[in-house]
Amino acid sequence: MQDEPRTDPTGSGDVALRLTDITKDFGPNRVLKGVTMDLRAGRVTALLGANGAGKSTLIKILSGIYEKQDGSVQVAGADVDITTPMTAAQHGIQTVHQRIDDSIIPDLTVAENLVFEELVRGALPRVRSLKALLPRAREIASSLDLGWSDTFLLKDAFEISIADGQLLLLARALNQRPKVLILDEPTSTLSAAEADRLFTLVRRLRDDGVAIMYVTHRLSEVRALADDLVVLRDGRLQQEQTTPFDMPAAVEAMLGKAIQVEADSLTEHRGEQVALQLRGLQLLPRSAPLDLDLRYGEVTGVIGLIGAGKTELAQAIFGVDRLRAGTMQLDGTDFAPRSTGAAVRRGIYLAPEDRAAQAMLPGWTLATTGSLPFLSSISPGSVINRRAERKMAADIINSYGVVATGPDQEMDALSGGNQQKVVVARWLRQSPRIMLLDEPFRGVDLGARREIAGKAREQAANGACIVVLVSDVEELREVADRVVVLAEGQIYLDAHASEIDNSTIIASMSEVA
Amino acid sequence: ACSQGDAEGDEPTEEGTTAEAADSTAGGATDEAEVTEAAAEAPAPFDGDGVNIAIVQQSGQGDYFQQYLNGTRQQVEALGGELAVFDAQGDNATQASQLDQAIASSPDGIIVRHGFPDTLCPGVNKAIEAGIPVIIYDVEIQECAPDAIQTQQSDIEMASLVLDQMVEDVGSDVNVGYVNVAGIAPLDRRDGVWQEYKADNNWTELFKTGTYTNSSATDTAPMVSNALKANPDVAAIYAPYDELTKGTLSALEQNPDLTDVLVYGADISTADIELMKAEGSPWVATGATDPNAIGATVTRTLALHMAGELEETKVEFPPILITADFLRENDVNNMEDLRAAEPALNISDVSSADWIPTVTF
Amino acid sequence: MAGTTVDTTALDRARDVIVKYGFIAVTILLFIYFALTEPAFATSSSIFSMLKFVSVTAILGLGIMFTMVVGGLDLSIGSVAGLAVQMAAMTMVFYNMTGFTAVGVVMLAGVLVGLINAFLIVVCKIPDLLATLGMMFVIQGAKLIPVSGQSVTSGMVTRDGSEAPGRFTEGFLQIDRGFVGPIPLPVVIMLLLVIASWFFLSRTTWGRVMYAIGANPEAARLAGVRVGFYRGLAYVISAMLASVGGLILVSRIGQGDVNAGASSLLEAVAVALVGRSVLGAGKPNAWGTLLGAVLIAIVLTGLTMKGFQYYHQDTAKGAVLILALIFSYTLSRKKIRYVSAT
Amino acid sequence: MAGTTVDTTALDRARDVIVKYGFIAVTILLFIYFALTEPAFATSSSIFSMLKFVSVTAILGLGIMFTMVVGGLDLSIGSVAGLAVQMAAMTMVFYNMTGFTAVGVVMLAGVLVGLINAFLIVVCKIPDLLATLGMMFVIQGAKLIPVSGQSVTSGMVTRDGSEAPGRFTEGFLQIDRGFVGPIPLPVVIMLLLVIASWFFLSRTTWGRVMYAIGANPEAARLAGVRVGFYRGLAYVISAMLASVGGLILVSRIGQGDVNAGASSLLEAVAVALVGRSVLGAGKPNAWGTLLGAVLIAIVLTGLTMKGFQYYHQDTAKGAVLILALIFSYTLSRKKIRYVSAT
Ligand SMILES: Nc1ncnc2c1ncn2[C@@H]1O[C@H](COP(=O)(O)OP(=O)(O)OP(=O)(O)O)[C@@H](O)[C@H]1O
Ligand SMILES: Nc1ncnc2c1ncn2[C@@H]1O[C@H](COP(=O)(O)OP(=O)(O)OP(=O)(O)O)[C@@H](O)[C@H]1O
Ligand SMILES: [Mg+2]
Ligand SMILES: [Mg+2]
Repeated sequence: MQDEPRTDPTGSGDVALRLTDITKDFGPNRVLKGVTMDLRAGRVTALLGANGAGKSTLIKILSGIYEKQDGSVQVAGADVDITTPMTAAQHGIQTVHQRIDDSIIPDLTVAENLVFEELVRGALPRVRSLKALLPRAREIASSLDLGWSDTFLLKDAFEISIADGQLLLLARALNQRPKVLILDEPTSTLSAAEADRLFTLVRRLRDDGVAIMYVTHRLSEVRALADDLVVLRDGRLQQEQTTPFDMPAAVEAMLGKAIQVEADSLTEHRGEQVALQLRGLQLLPRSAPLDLDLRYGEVTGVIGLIGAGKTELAQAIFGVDRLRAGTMQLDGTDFAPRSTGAAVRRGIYLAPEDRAAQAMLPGWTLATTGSLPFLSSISPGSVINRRAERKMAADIINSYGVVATGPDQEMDALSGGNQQKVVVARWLRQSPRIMLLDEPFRGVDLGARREIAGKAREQAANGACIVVLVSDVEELREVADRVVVLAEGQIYLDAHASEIDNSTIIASMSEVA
Repeated sequence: ACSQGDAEGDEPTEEGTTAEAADSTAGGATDEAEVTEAAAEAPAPFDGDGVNIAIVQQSGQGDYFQQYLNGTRQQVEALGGELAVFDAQGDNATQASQLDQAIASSPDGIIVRHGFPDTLCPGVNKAIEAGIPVIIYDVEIQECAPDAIQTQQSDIEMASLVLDQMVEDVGSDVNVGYVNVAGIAPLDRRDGVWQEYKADNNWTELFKTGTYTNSSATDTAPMVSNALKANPDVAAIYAPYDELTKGTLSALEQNPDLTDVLVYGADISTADIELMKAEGSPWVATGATDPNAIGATVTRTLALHMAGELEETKVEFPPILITADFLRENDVNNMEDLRAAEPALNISDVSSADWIPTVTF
Repeated sequence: MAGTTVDTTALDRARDVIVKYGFIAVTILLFIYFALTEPAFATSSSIFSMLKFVSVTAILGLGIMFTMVVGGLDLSIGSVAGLAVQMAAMTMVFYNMTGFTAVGVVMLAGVLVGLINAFLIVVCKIPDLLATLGMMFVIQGAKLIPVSGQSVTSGMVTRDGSEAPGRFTEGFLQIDRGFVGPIPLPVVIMLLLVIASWFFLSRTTWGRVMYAIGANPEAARLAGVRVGFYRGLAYVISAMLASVGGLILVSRIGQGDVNAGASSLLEAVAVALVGRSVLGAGKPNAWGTLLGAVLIAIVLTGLTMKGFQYYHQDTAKGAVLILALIFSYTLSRKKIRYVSAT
Repeated sequence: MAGTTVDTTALDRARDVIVKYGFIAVTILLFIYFALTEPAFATSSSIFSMLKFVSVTAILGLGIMFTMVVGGLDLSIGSVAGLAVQMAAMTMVFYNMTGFTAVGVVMLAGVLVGLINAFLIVVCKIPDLLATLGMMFVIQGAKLIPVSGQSVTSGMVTRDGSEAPGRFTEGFLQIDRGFVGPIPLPVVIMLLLVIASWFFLSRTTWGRVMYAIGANPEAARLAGVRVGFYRGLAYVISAMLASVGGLILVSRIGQGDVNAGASSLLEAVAVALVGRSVLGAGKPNAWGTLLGAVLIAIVLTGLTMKGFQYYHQDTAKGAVLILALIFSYTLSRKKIRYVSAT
């Protein structure tokens, strides 16, 4: 995603979608407090907002998943009533939701996935063999230059890659000839090359006169793509801009106060002693072997695009999966964890990237979630000392500034950032030997990000080996003493943070062997 | 063990048993027969290479049916034949299918054991039309398949023997309990006798309960126990099927205060003998036949029929009365002892002929 | 759903072949083995009676398959078949109506049960397995109340002391006993239902939508599918298929039978599961279900002819099922989504 | 990802109270009703015998509960109880060993079945429900092979013509028939197992970890939990509990019984499900399971005393189950869908 100034700065400018005073409550909780905004045809409007600002809620209202409480939606000047995904589609609004797992149907073929909405809508004959669907699928695929063969179209959707899945969904949405296209963080699962392909598509659509709403947390994408920018905070529209953007103002509007973290404001630690020595590690099915030394006393920031192998690296060290190839030495002796438990016993901890799927336990409280990895330390004779458990939780709440009613509050009721603090803190406070933080800042706002980063640096200062895996340079800058750039399972750059600039990092991230 | 016509199996399956398969088992729970050699040359079709007999049974599950099958098999072997067993495991629809399958394998003779007349009539008639001799055991099929030979143990006699004993023991004008399940042919026949005795002796039936499941004894016990709690004032209980009798005994054990309630049952097996003989057992009398012997005798009836020597179209097998006292006096511990003490159980004179090697147990 | 293309190694390919054709190969080999060792096994009359025998299990299996397609499992199917037996017998024997009326009444009762299941699952949000388990108990008990637990037979004495006026009509009995050419009618019905189900599921939008719901209900909802409606529909179809199975059963038995149907449940589940694993489809499908039924029929018939007892057959059935599961889950590289009971 | 906090309105509070205490209230009301209308109902001997009869179901329910805790469901539990019945009888009757040996053999067999289940589920990755369904068939059949399908009774004649040498020992029979003070031994065993299960699950690290696996196996694994081990353990515990239930059964029957155990399965499932929904816990728990068993015992005992037939009881059982499910799923706010809103 290079900064690529748009070729045609003017859109037609007609209002394609007008939202007036949209409100939405969840129980007594007012999440959208009267949102009024326009999307104009032939323009890309970026929607920015911190966690819980209401972005997804707004999108879900527009795509007919939730019903709004109040307010009106106008498409091309006419009031419309969006109650179901069907009616949204009928009014020309198409949405590509962020998690493709939410939208792809694994048991059907790629072709059937492509025409699925047409099928549901009854636009195709109700009775049709798979072969008879192929021409239509081919047509859709070729209209986007996807270059998919018939064999590919006849594959079951569970067989194709994430990136192809993303393109599939986009193609499916575009096939509806939408007047309004909503993209919710579409690049989060794409490689640089694939993202570029997506951008090209988006621009083409814009030039065709589609109104596009583009949700992202990445300012670089906003710069590259957007014509307009709106900021949502706390359920209200905070700011509107058109190019050229005043980014600091947008960030301030997003967060309520400007947060600036300068790279050079970090006092860089330099580790001496090697904690973990990786030799000949193969991360991805076809990647070349990787050598890496992780040292005590510093924060190693591993950065790479999605699919670079960061998660694989962390999971290999933590003993989640068997190594494909390679060896590891911990403090100079061979180390080959056969289970996550074995790693934990050696003081190697991992806070995984997907909090909801990998760390949260539905219905569990702060205390029980916090104590799970270290239960045995508070359980003499395997009987849990519940007082110690609650004390542990109180300690997490106090020292990490978690906003919670107490140890017995259910995790589900915490806000995302606070959830993340808990699931990071439960590891970080247990004096790790090696702490692996995989995307610790995903979905948390800048305040929480800062606190987590601070605690991680504190542990590194105390001599721990901290590894933070991220895909965003800003995030990296906030926490890392040393930068390791990973691409396709290999290291392309390994340097002290103060010795390199962002453009070097970004350049090597998208390097392809 | 039970001699009644309906059983609930787990799933519809077919089954056949040859001697090898059954003998290849370790614990060995089957009664070995003694064979009395034939005294004369066998007529056709028994003079050739051996005959193929098929038995189409409604259920093979449980001791009674296993013994019945054992008797059938031993007698078939004594006649130099081979037995194919189709076992519907309690599923009537499966039994209909299996009767078809049996006919399709063109055996020399078919035994149909238990089941519904309406279910079996078409198949039985088809077999008879195809010239296959058929013996029916314990299905009221005469009306729709008049050419079939009908056999059954006399449930009426079985019930009467036991209930006569009950009249003798407790007399008239008393409160009684009844454990039975409706809708199962032999149990319904016994029920008919019970209703008569109840009326004749002016017994007051305080409760009727019981259930028929895969584990009737265990499942009936709590029901009887509860019924007894609500009506402790009964002199005797009639439970005309040994699984129900067992459940009743178990229920009485739960109510140790009720020491003088007498239990009248039906059927006999080694396990039943142990229960009846146990100290203080309330089970005082039962009416019974030996399933091994019945199985063998039905087979002999078929043999006579196949040889064209059978005169009757209906053959009944008489039960005997067995009391707990009799078992104790004769030190009977198992079925073998019982047969020794009461040779009539072998009913070896029923459907016999000088060319038929008779098996006794 | 992991959207990753993994390289196909030779080992993986071999495994795929096993997963795809292993089950069919096993079925064919068994058939050949039994045909060679038991002369009566492969005669046409024996094969037709085998198919006839398996028709009810296959039809019930189709019903379960439909609910599996939408990601559920209908445990009430055996009791619905039993209900059909009872209703048909009562209509003709107690109320002296025609066979046609009986068929109508039975199908209506089936639809009703299906709707109740759908209500509990879709509206009350009770997980499929548990709702249908509850319904299983309720139907099993409730159907016996009007007949005081007795099987309905012609000529039986009703509660008011009079003799039941009706009997099974000849036409009704032909459901099981009739033929189309040389083929028994239940076999024809089974094949028609298999073809119809296959066509419905893989050639029509409704079927595709149902698969979509089973594979990813959220995605289906987002694409505008009325998920609740189709899930409910699957339970109604399932109950209707169970009712058809029940009609064949009762016409085979020729009278009411309080125990009919109950024993078919686990076998039908097994058949549908086997069906999901054959051809490596990994998704419930009609031909697979038929093949599963045929395989179980071959195994059981063969074992009978070889003289095995019913308990050997239970063991064999369990082994076949576990084998199917190993094909589906252990060997297959496809991750099957599974709705757990909890 | 946003967890959702919803403030408690009056309506919600009322609903919470119903969810939490509704079941207990129903139980108590039923008890009072039956006690008032049936004088024999509330006597201490009646209550003890009620508890005694329910002890096996409750113990099997505990086993199922353990597997529910780790997110599964053990359908083989009834057949394991049946296996225990068979093994105990064979040990004492065929091999003339002591009751202690029989208990040892039974428990060993239970552990073995548990390990096989664990292997199929953890190593072969077959879903719990399907693996245990397969095992159910296999055990049901295989256990009958060594005894040719016959129940083992003392004094029976074995194949070699000799009389089986052993009999049930007096001590063994005391398992069911013994008392501790006025309390029947099976009731004591049941209560001890309930207490032990409760303590294990809610006070020890093992139990906590098992709940974690049930809540989110992936999260548990990434917290360092040996998920496979604990899932396996749940199935071993389940099979052991089933074996204990089988021991009580066989000592109650006093002989081997080929059919014992089979009918307990669905009832045990129902009990465990009811157990999950009482006290609004929303998660499987030991006291709830006991309460579920007691509720079913009250309903069945009361109905029998009132002279209802077995089919009314099936209906009542189903109704109780559906009621429990409505409490769990329809009314409870516990099951808030986890909203992912990235
Ligand atoms: N289904 C729901 N029930 C109750 N509250 C909800 C629900 N969905 C969202 N919320 C709440 O609404 C608020 C806005 O959430 P939304 O998902 O729209 O935020 P967002 O701007 O998309 O944030 P993110 O950056 O995390 O994606 C949050 O406080 C969230 O807790
Ligand atoms: N086209 C593809 N072929 C193979 N694997 C792919 C492909 N696209 C994505 N993947 C997945 O991406 C994985 C590597 O991504 P990994 O999760 O390690 O990336 P990451 O750098 O940690 O990114 P993330 O930001 O998602 O954590 C691979 O193992 C594979 O599962
Ligand atoms: Mg990652
Ligand atoms: Mg969002």
